[in-house]
Amino acid sequence: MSDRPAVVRWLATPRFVLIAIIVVLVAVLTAVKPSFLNGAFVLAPLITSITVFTVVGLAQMMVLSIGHMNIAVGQMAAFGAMASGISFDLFALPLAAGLLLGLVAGAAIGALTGWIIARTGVNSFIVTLAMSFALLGLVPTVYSALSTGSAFVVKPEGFDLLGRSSFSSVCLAGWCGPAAIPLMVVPVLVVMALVGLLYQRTRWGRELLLTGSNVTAAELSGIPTARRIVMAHTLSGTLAALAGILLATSIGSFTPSIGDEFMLQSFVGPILGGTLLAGGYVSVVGTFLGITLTLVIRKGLELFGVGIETLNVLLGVILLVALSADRVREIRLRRGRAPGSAPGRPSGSTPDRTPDAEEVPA
Amino acid sequence: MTRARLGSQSITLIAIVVAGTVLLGIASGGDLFSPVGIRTFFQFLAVPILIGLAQMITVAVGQLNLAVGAIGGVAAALAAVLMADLGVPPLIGALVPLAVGALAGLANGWLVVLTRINGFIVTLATMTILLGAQYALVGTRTVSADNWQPLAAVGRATVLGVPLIFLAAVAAAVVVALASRYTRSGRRLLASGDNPEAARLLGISNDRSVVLAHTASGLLCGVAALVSLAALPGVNQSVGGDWLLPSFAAPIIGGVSLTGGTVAVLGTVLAATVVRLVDTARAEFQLAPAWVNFVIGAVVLGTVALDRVRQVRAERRRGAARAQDAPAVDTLEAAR
Amino acid sequence: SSGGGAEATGLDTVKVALVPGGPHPYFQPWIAAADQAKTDFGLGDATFNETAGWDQTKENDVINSLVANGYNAFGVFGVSPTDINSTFQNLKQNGIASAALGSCPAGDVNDADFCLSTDTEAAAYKAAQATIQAMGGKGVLAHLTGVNVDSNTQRRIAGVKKAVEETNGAVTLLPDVTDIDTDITTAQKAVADLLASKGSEITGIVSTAYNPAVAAATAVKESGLPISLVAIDDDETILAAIEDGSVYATIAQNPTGQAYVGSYALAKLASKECTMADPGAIIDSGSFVVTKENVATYDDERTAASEQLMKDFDADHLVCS
Amino acid sequence: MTVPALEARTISKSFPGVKALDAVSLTMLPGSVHALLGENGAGKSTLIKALTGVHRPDGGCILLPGADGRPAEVQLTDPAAARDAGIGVVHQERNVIRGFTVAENIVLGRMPRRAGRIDWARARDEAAACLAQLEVDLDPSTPIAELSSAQMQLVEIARALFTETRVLLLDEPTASISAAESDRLFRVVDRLRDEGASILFVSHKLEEVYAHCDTVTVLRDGRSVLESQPLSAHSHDEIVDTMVGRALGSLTVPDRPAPRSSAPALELTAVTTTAGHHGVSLSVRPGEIVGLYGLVGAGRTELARAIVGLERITAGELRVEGVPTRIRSVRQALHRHGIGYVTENRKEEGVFLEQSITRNVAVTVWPELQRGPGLISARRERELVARFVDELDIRISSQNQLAGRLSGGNQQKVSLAKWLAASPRILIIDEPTIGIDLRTKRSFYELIWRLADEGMAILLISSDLAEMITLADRIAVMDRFAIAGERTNSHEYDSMSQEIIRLIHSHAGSHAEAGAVGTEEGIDVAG
Ligand SMILES: Nc1ncnc2c1ncn2[C@@H]1O[C@H](COP(=O)(O)OP(=O)(O)OP(=O)(O)O)[C@@H](O)[C@H]1O
Ligand SMILES: Nc1ncnc2c1ncn2[C@@H]1O[C@H](COP(=O)(O)OP(=O)(O)OP(=O)(O)O)[C@@H](O)[C@H]1O
Ligand SMILES: [Mg+2]
Ligand SMILES: [Mg+2]
Repeated sequence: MSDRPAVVRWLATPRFVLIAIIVVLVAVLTAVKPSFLNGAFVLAPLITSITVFTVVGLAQMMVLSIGHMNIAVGQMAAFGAMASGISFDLFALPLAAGLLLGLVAGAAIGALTGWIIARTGVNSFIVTLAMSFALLGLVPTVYSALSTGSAFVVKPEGFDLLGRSSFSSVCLAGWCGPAAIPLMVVPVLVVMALVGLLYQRTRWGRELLLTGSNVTAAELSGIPTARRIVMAHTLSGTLAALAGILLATSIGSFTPSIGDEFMLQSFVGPILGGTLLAGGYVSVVGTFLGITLTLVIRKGLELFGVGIETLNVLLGVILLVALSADRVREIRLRRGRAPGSAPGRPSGSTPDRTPDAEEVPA
Repeated sequence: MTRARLGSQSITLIAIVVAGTVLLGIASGGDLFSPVGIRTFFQFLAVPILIGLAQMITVAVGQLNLAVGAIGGVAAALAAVLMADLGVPPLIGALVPLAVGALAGLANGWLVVLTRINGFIVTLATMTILLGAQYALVGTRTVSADNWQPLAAVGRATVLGVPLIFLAAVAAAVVVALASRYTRSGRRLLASGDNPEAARLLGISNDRSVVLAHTASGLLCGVAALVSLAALPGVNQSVGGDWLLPSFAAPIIGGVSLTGGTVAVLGTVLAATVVRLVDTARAEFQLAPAWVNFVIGAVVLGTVALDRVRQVRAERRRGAARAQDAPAVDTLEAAR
Repeated sequence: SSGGGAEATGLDTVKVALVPGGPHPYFQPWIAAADQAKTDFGLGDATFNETAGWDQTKENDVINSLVANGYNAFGVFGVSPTDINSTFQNLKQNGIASAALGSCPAGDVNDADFCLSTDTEAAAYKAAQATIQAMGGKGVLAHLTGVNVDSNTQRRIAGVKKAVEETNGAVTLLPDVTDIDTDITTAQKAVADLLASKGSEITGIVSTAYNPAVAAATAVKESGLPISLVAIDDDETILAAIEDGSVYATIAQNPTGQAYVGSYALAKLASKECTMADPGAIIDSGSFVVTKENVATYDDERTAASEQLMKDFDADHLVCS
Repeated sequence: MTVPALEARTISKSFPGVKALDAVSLTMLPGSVHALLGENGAGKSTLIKALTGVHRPDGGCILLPGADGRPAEVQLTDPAAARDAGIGVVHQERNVIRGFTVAENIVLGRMPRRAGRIDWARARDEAAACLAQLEVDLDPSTPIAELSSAQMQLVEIARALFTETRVLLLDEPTASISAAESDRLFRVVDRLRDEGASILFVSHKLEEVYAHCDTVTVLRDGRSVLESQPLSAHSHDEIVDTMVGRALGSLTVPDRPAPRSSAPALELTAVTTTAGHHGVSLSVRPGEIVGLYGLVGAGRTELARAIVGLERITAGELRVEGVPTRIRSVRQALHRHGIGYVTENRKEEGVFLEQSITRNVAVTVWPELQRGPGLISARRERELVARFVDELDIRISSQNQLAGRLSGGNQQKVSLAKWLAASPRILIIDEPTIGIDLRTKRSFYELIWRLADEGMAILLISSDLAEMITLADRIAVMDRFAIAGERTNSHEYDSMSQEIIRLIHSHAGSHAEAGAVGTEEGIDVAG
């Protein structure tokens, strides 16, 4: 009954399956469509999308870790981006100051959401849904009032460097980096590392997870659950704002439609990566891989120039098949040792549960 | 429903509906109660009620259905194309959305149960697939309702000034309420949603509950699609595009617990009505849609916060009552 | 139709890609026009890709993938008018010809080689004028339109407002009903609510978006109210409504011309045969009032306009070696 | 020879990393009460689940009397099949549908119908009849969420009896109910036995086992070390030694020194709370174990909750180490005042079922384990946890194991370890030994004594009077949210229990006009 070796344990995680699927997909794509390896036009945009949506996924993962949801990720992103846009457009702030202002705005709206949830005890789904409606009203109104053409277009120095440049513009002694890797990966890698560290090694991260596992037990173990709830939502808002700002830098201006596409994707990444909807377990790398998988599939289909109807059908089917493969693997692993009953259910808000593992037919 | 008690949520919602109706009635100078006003109000309440119920059933079993809009869209599009391009008679065409809805729901349920993939991801995947199918069916054109005039006539029909389609939605709500109260499958479904582990130990198949819930949800989406087909000027790829958020908003504002195990049919209907009132107010006061979003957000937060305050008060009262029952201090001293 | 440079060599190296903002009936004529241009001008290829789905990031992705697949001339309807210039700059940096088709970038600068589009403000102005005419020059006008924060919508609002202002108060304009083009149910509900609350006052409706136009046509007909309705675009549903009288008029734009002439000019630019006389020029592709009278014949008028457009390109806009 | 009501042959069952059952056999005869004994984690619950179609055994077979009266092998593929085969069960953990009423929870497996719809009136009547049979006074239309855990258990027993039951499996039914309720349960058990049913009874309370069972099977580490033997052939000590696998000496109550300091570590004076307590005065000195005894519902748990800030104290005074304090949360109680609180409801409040052992145990010490920029050393954390796993002899396969995968008793130890790790100066323990086996109970008692000797002030809440008389230095008795009185513990079971019962009785009697709830229960406890 000793620990299985770390490698074996890792092979059994959803992460490994995701990596395997991604590697196979990339290999197949490269073989069939060599243009997949085009640095500037395929890989760089792909990686840019992956970085932006990884941040979106992490924003959602933050609240998933306490068993909550953030339906307003997209609108929080729009709100944060709007704040940055205003600071560039109206106050002509430099890049760093504007970015900071956007992040603070995101943090503030997240903190407000978290505070409402912690204070009223109302389900996070409802509060963030209401918040998304409120921001959906606020953001376009502000854009209409403060900008011409409903967009903030002033770009401070370094804006395009962050959003639209790759390592090919970083040159040292005549040697330039690859055009396939956008500069945006740098801040995102830092963010991923910080979030990973938070959950792996710090007390706050663990307290977040335990709050997600069982909020009553957490409170009774001396964890300040209300503060952790506010904390998770604040970080979620901050990351959402970061994603919104990154998206704005990559497309070129700040518009109210930033974040429109975030909500569903934000769940897909973490869930594919193994994060539990019920709270209590997260995976930063898994979130990144989940996002990567969906975007690689999309990019591949795009390269084949499939029509929108086929694109959607294939996206859905590939997702299902890939995940079913994961299930088949799990069932094989357990063959002969049928899975036991699921442990007691978590007490957090659990909008979704797959049915309990009933005995797998032999 | 013999022992149905009005949930506190429902009472709050009834109060909001009454107050809203009165205020809006006054503001509109009575226009709201004119025949056209009444017809318009109820006509657009049918679909929100149906999709709210569709979502409610999956939430009750502890799942959710992201594909409500896509199921409805495909169901309507297929029926439209069959009637317009292949000359299928409207009477048969009317059955198509129901069949498509139920089958799509069944597929969702099976996929969840067989693959054990998270229901969120499964319905997300089927949603994308169905959206592709809907586009493949109608492309960018709008199939005109002239192709199913008898159905469109039903869509326009009123009974005592109330649109028939609204009555159909209410009938569906009644059926759902009765089924959740008086059928074994309904009770098993709720038990699975409430406590799957306990349900399993009681010999209830959670798998069957999940499949049943998704199928019923799909069927209700099919009914919503049929209603849309009858009431819309035409069907195009945008049908169902706007159903997802309202489908969640109605049951959740209506008092359904996201953790599963509860249904609140009346609450769902009332919540949909509140949202419809906000819509009507937008037209009346010619507000920008941005404001409507504000108002909906505020109403939702207000409703839940109010409910919370009441709960806390009730708890306090219970504590105080118990303290009164407890022996007085002096007699306690005597007992020592 | 005649192509000025149909025999020109080198055009077979050009692969033209037409990228609309997303699926919309407006773009459907682009498909046939692209095919036509391909055969008429002997292009290497001409493709149509609508997978962007009204999302600027996805549109950029689609364009980039097409570049990777060897397409070297792009006709793009930008999803986000404020951002599409960045995309054009990117294409230009890589020596790829680009045109804004159907919608010009916001602001005064167009970083594409040219923009061939309906003047949306002018089209909305014409539509509002047609409505006011149908209303007998006085009454209450309602304007139904799409996404409020889109700069094209702002232009349409401005166009309608201008037409109303010219009546010197004879026509009052209700607040614009925006954001109802997302889906047909939303459009229908908004129209019905509008008619229920203000139906007795309204004498004219101008819809500058597709779904509201379809919804309004049926709603006005069913309500039996004496309301004149003018729509935009010439989808078969709208044309049918004009024929049966439920819609008074529509403002047809010229998507075929945009795609056909646009592909032609793009090919000339991409093959380096020509350059733009005035890089970033903004060219109106024309808009046409369609009523019951000319519903059968307006297309001829439009074809003629396209031919004129082609001539204008050869004569004025392109400088060829 | 009589045909067994149920026969299990060489049942095996493995979970990833654990062989929970290894060729276990069992023969249950009609008209008999069969005890299934074993330490925590021995496999008792797993066996019951294997017999009721919850787990499918990896090997072995189950035989039931067939139509011809001869034993026939059956496949119990799911719980419904077991129920239909006449096997009723009450599992160790509560399994109720909280959104349903009592009646519905009872009839859920077989809802009566009329004209195609559920006949709720009949369901209520049948449920009421079933409850009456158990002498339980409960309105069947009460929402079950309003019941206490003990009441829920009675409802579950009613449910097991609702269908035609020839075999009844009871997994630790008496672990968390009062003596009065246990007596009621045993009356039913005895009657069912007399009617020819066969009952399997799991308990860690050997007194009960000897009083009511006739046959015994003992499991150890998933194997049957004693199989379907007459109980009378084995002495109490023999059984204990068989369970443990070695001789377990008798427990001697140590001669404990008088508390070192006379200043109380925790002191309540005339405290009134939002939970409804009135004029509660109580004190615990460092090195002292104060027992708080009372009947279920007397308000002991609520008092503990009020002390750690989960209920508000509205009047009176709370002093911690002599300083008047107002505690607002468990966090303050722990980190500012050194008060630990081990809850009674481990499944919902005590452990994080979906988290590793490490995280469960270390949660209270993270603030101290933090080094440098807020980082926690995983190594130090593991070492710390390993110490407590050792000390409490928690049976785990690795520190990464999820707490939810442990047997009930081991979960209880994890919940205790969490608080010991925090080394509080004041420890409040609520029903610590529910579902804990004898040996662990012993080591737990020794631990408590040791902690007290080291100077910890301990407030012990327990419904097990024997335990209280063994452990406590002083016993306070609570009745209906007030202190009925207090006695120094003589550690003499007979005299002490008499005295305590009398205390409750007189307190209840003096308030007869206030509607004497639970008075009869008070008398029953003496039995
Ligand atoms: N679902 C499961 N998954 C993995 N291991 C399990 C599971 N259920 C039980 N076990 C393991 O099987 C063994 C037997 O557990 P079981 O619950 O049967 O013990 P028990 O005799 O009932 O103990 P207790 O007296 O504490 O209730 C334990 O080691 C436990 O950890
Ligand atoms: N007089 C009362 N009126 C209403 N509810 C009560 C009353 N007494 C207790 N309860 C409730 O009954 C339940 C059982 O009480 P609780 O378990 O806290 O009592 P206890 O003294 O700690 O007993 P034990 O520790 O033996 O379980 C609690 O939920 C409590 O709120
Ligand atoms: Mg057990
Ligand atoms: Mg208690």
